[in-house]
Amino acid sequence: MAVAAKRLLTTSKAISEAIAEEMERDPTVFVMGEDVGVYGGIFGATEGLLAKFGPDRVMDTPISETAFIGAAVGAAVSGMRPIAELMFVDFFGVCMDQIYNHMAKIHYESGGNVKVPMVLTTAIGGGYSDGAQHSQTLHGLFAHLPGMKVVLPSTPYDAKGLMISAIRDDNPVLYMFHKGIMGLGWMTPNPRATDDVPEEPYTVPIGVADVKREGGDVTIATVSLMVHRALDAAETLAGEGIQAEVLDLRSLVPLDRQAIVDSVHKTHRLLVVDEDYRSFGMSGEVITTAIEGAFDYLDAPPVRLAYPDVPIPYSRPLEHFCLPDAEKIATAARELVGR
Amino acid sequence: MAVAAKRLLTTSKAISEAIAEEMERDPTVFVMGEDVGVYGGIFGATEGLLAKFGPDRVMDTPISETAFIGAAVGAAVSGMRPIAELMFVDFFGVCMDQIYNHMAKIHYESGGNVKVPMVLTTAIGGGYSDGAQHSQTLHGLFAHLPGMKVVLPSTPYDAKGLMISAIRDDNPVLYMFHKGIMGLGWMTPNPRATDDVPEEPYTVPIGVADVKREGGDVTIATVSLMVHRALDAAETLAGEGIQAEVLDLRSLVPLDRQAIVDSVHKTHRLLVVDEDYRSFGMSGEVITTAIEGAFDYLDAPPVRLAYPDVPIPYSRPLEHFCLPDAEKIATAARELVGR
Amino acid sequence: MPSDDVLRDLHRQMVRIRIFEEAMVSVYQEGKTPAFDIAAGPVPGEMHLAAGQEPAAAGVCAHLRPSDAVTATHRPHHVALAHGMDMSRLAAEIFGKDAGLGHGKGGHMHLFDTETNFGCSGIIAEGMPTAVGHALAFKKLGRDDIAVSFFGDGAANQGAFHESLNLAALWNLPVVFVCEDNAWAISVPKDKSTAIPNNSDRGAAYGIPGVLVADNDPVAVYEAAGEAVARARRGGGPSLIEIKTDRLLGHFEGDPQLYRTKEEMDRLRERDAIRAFEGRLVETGALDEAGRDRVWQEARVEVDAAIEFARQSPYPAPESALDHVFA
Amino acid sequence: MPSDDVLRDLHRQMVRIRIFEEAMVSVYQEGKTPAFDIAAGPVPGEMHLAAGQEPAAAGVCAHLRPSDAVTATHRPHHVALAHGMDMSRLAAEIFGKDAGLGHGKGGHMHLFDTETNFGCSGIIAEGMPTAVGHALAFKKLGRDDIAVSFFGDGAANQGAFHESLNLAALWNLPVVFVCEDNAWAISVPKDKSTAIPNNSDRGAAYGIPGVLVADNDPVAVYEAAGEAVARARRGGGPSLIEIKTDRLLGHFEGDPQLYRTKEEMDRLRERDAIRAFEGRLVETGALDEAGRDRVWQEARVEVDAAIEFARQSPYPAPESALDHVFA
Ligand SMILES: Cc1ncc(C[n+]2csc(CCOP(=O)(O)OP(=O)(O)O)c2C)c(N)n1
Ligand SMILES: Cc1ncc(C[n+]2csc(CCOP(=O)(O)OP(=O)(O)O)c2C)c(N)n1
Ligand SMILES: [Mg+2]
Ligand SMILES: [Mg+2]
Repeated sequence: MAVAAKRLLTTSKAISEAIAEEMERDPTVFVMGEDVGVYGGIFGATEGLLAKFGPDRVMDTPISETAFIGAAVGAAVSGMRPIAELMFVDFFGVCMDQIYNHMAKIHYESGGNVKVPMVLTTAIGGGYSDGAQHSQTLHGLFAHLPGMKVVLPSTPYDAKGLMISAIRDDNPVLYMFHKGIMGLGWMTPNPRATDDVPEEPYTVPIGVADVKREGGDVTIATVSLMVHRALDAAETLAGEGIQAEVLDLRSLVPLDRQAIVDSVHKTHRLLVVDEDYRSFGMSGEVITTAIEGAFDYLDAPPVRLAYPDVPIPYSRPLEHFCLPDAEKIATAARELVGR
Repeated sequence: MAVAAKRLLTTSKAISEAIAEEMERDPTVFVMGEDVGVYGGIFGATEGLLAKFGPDRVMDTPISETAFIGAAVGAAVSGMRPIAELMFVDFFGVCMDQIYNHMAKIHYESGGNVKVPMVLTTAIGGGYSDGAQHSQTLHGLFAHLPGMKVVLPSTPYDAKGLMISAIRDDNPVLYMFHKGIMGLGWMTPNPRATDDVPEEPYTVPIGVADVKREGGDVTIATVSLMVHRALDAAETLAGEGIQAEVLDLRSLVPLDRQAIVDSVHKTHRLLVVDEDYRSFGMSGEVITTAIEGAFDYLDAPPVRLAYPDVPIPYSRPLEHFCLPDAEKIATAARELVGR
Repeated sequence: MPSDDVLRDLHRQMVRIRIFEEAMVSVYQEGKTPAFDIAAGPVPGEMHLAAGQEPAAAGVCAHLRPSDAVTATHRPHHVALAHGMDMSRLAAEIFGKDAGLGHGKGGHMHLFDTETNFGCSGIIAEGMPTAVGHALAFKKLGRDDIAVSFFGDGAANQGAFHESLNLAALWNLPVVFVCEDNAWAISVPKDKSTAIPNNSDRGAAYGIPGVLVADNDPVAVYEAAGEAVARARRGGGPSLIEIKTDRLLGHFEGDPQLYRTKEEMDRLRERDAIRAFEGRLVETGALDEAGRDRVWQEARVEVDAAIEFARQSPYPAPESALDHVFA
Repeated sequence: MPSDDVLRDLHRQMVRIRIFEEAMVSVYQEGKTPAFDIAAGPVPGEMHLAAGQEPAAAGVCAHLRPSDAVTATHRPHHVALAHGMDMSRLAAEIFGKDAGLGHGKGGHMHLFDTETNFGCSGIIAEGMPTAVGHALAFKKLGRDDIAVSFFGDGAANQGAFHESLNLAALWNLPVVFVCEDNAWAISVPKDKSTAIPNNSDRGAAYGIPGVLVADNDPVAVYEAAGEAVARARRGGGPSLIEIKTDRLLGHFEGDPQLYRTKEEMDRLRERDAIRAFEGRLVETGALDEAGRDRVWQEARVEVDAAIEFARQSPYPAPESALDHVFA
């Protein structure tokens, strides 16, 4: 196959392109959610789809998350491959029963006889003063619950490939995109949110972490927007002679534990960065994974930099006090390597 | 004060007694939930209260968890101290928004001006073949979310004292009781579910772990019913010359991190036992706490024995394959201490 | 009035359900005496039986094909059997055996059958959105199958009820919503949970027909359901049917039922829908006494065989608990 | 017909709300030009304004006391101001300042005011149960205060709507449910989300009055609300009011509104409820032109002062983010 010409796409366009390509390939794929039609999704994940596929395959829904996510579950069982959008992950509380007691459990309860091939997309993340009910990431919460895959792309390339994998997966996949990686014109610009994306469909495997930057001094393991922050920190650190390896976990379920262990075997130091709440979440799990698989390789106790255990405050200085950023990551990494 | 005569109570009776005493003391305390009235709560936590206080203070509700838990939030804001019961924790998905976006966040969002003094009680746990939607513990999930205290008694004495503390607390408290610690006539008998409980009101502080058995060879940190299993294992181990310290965390929020660290300083070995799902939950958090506070004291990597990341199977041999028990705990402890 | 054949089918269906449920009453007690322990015996866990509610299941499902989807609740056996679920695989699942519908992973509240497009859920009202989804898929796939969602009177106060009816009405989907009003949600009587007497009146909130079947009569159910099923199948959209029915047993087995009087229980048992219906059939000659006895006899044989099958089947391997999390 | 005093109060209330919302339009743009960045400027984050919906807020809240509880939505300013929230502390909260209602922790969607018993929530329909709870507390405490729950047309399809109305009706609680039907939920028009034309008809599903206020007129709202508030206060239970109103701006500031036509927007602006009402007052002599101008003038002064206060106030200390998780 010829190498495709360089083609710059934002993450949101990469996602909607992935969906469009799968919808063309497979007539059972359809989209539903609030404002996914003419609006194109509040964060642009379904932009252009209504025009291309019409209202029967790109369905605006009432504000009834329990009903339409549950309807996606039923439709998946009866032969469709729905993509349902929960506008903000923060709203999970109005429909969680459908997600974790139904979407995620029916396959198991049926002893493997019933399949629920669906994708649940949702926007995560803060940093723009949207307050306590619209700024959370919560990936740790979903990853705690068995039966659904949990995917978090960080780049346009991964976003497209992971979306195609998610749609083709016979399991329910929660696909969490951070607002700050979408490349939206109305969000704080993020140069990494636009990148070369092949036009033809391709897959990125779910469950395989990706070393986004190699380094031998410290492993920075993280996901989603924090990958970008970690890469920024790694650049600063490189200027100081500290080579950080940035490990993008890309999915929490399945979690690529081997990649964490391998990287720690190499660097002997682990910093976990997480925009989700600190306690009982991803940061503890990744550290425990390193303890279980690489205890004797550790030159220092693993460290975590995570969102403190407080609801997200609205006021900018307060929110930024809480959010991990490149500077805080660099500081934590320096301390960890003892400089 | 004279020492009270020995008075054996089941945990469920200890809880309903605590509620009754607080209802007598404080007219703003009331109870609502499904089947809390004439039925006395499916797991007996409100037994006898209707007869004592009447239907205005012990209110059966429709199956509308969002409405009545939300109503508890509103009533708490307007001067009452409600106790609402979510019959099984597994049902959280139909009302989670009220719990985590409202009950847990209003105090913070109000900048401390509004208080939400309420208790949300809920039954947790499996082991009696109730299947994937009625057997979970999920304490790790709630502990991940800021703004609510998360309490898990293991004994009748603690249950009463923690309930009184919870009711008097000006914050929302999630009070999770395991069906297997309630001392119910229709559950597998558990001798530790009946014990001496003082008649007069007393408090057990929320946020303070309790060493349920001292030992110098290994710390077994856990909560709820698994405390009983750990104590059984500790007896077996003692016969083999291994002294296990059983640390009952009693609450996950606040988490008594110092107690974990202190115990590991003493034993140099940590086994975390958890009936909740293994990944992204309590077991990783407790291990990480030990890593953060006692890394240099550890003679071996901490180990966890938790529910595997699978929905709870119905069939008895399958469920018991998954559940931690005394034998598995003893085996894990033996391995950890190298015998 | 339905034909005698239909009447006899309704009778047969109700009888085999009743015998199955009665067998469950006694199987469930095995290993739990003298001291009742919910975890003990060949059938552990909660057990919600539907004796008394057979007319709803039989009357509605008589109009369905196996390719129609049916979702039910924590009290699912009567509906599952009426919709044609294999009784042996049902029993084996309840026994937690490998030959069960879900290899023992689901259990009595989580029965999934691909042959009859059946599913159920132990979370009140939360099976309703799934039914809407089945119907949505049928419409998209151009199939003239329909979905039927069974739920209780207690479920009608749950948010999922409202959302599901609105969505089905809005999208004009082929769904029949069937409320089995047995007047109780565990210990809470309907008038302590529901602001109006009849949930069928709530159909108006969604612009769909709401039909009340005022007594526990299989023929009345059959007729109301016939219309609703036909409407759904021809693209006329959803409807809501409420059936006043009777829960002859406790909410679950072991329920002391301190909240119900002996008088109420006696009254319900006296007006047992099966006996009443059977009496009418014998009276009108649709069934003779020998035929009637044969129905009970055959049902007993079928149920005994199913339970024997379940009993003899092996348990799944313990470590199979780790399978089937993902496809 | 209400007295001239009441009419003038309604007018004054609507005008100060309008001026506040218009001021927010421009304050919100500060720091966001030329390249709009939602995170930038003195007022970051989402901003949902209620210009056009003043009649609902003014007409209902005119009947309330500060001790009555009011819950509102993501679009809360008009209701908050009409119920008497201090404008300076409101503005300061929106600016994220320490002098704000929540010391900057809440922000525009999470306003809590103990002085006026006001709260709001950014989760659709999920403010409704809280209102039921306030009413429950009032009943238990023997207070004759009531609770009012504002919500949008989009919210009426959410489960919390159904559960809240049923519970309030069942327990005969003093709640007035006010649906502001602005015909849109972001980009989704009401007829694409709601199976029936009028949510007021859903009152029947709970056996409570459902009143339709068919146009965006403060007097019609005032009268419908007067009855509902009086009923609630005298123990007559909840009611549901639906008000057809107009959203004159985007769903949030920055919304390109590609889903609405210019004609629709022009039509809405032309029938602006404040101008229409004001014209009537001047016509009937309830207000003279000088009085009218004074109202606008005074409102401008009040709003300018509030915004200036907010602007000048200091931010909370960054580390105060860690406070107030627990009392
Ligand atoms: C969301 C949820 N809340 C509570 C329960 C516990 N529960 C199980 S059955 C039941 C009563 C259901 O009543 P109804 O819907 O009338 O059905 P019935 O039992 O009468 O068949 C309750 C409250 C549950 N399973 N799910
Ligand atoms: C549970 C939930 N789902 C979705 C949203 C996103 N959202 C915010 S406002 C809105 C539209 C609300 O429409 P309506 O209730 O009519 O109020 P309006 O915006 O018209 O005032 C939506 C969908 C939300 N905040 N909460
Ligand atoms: Mg019932
Ligand atoms: Mg609206």
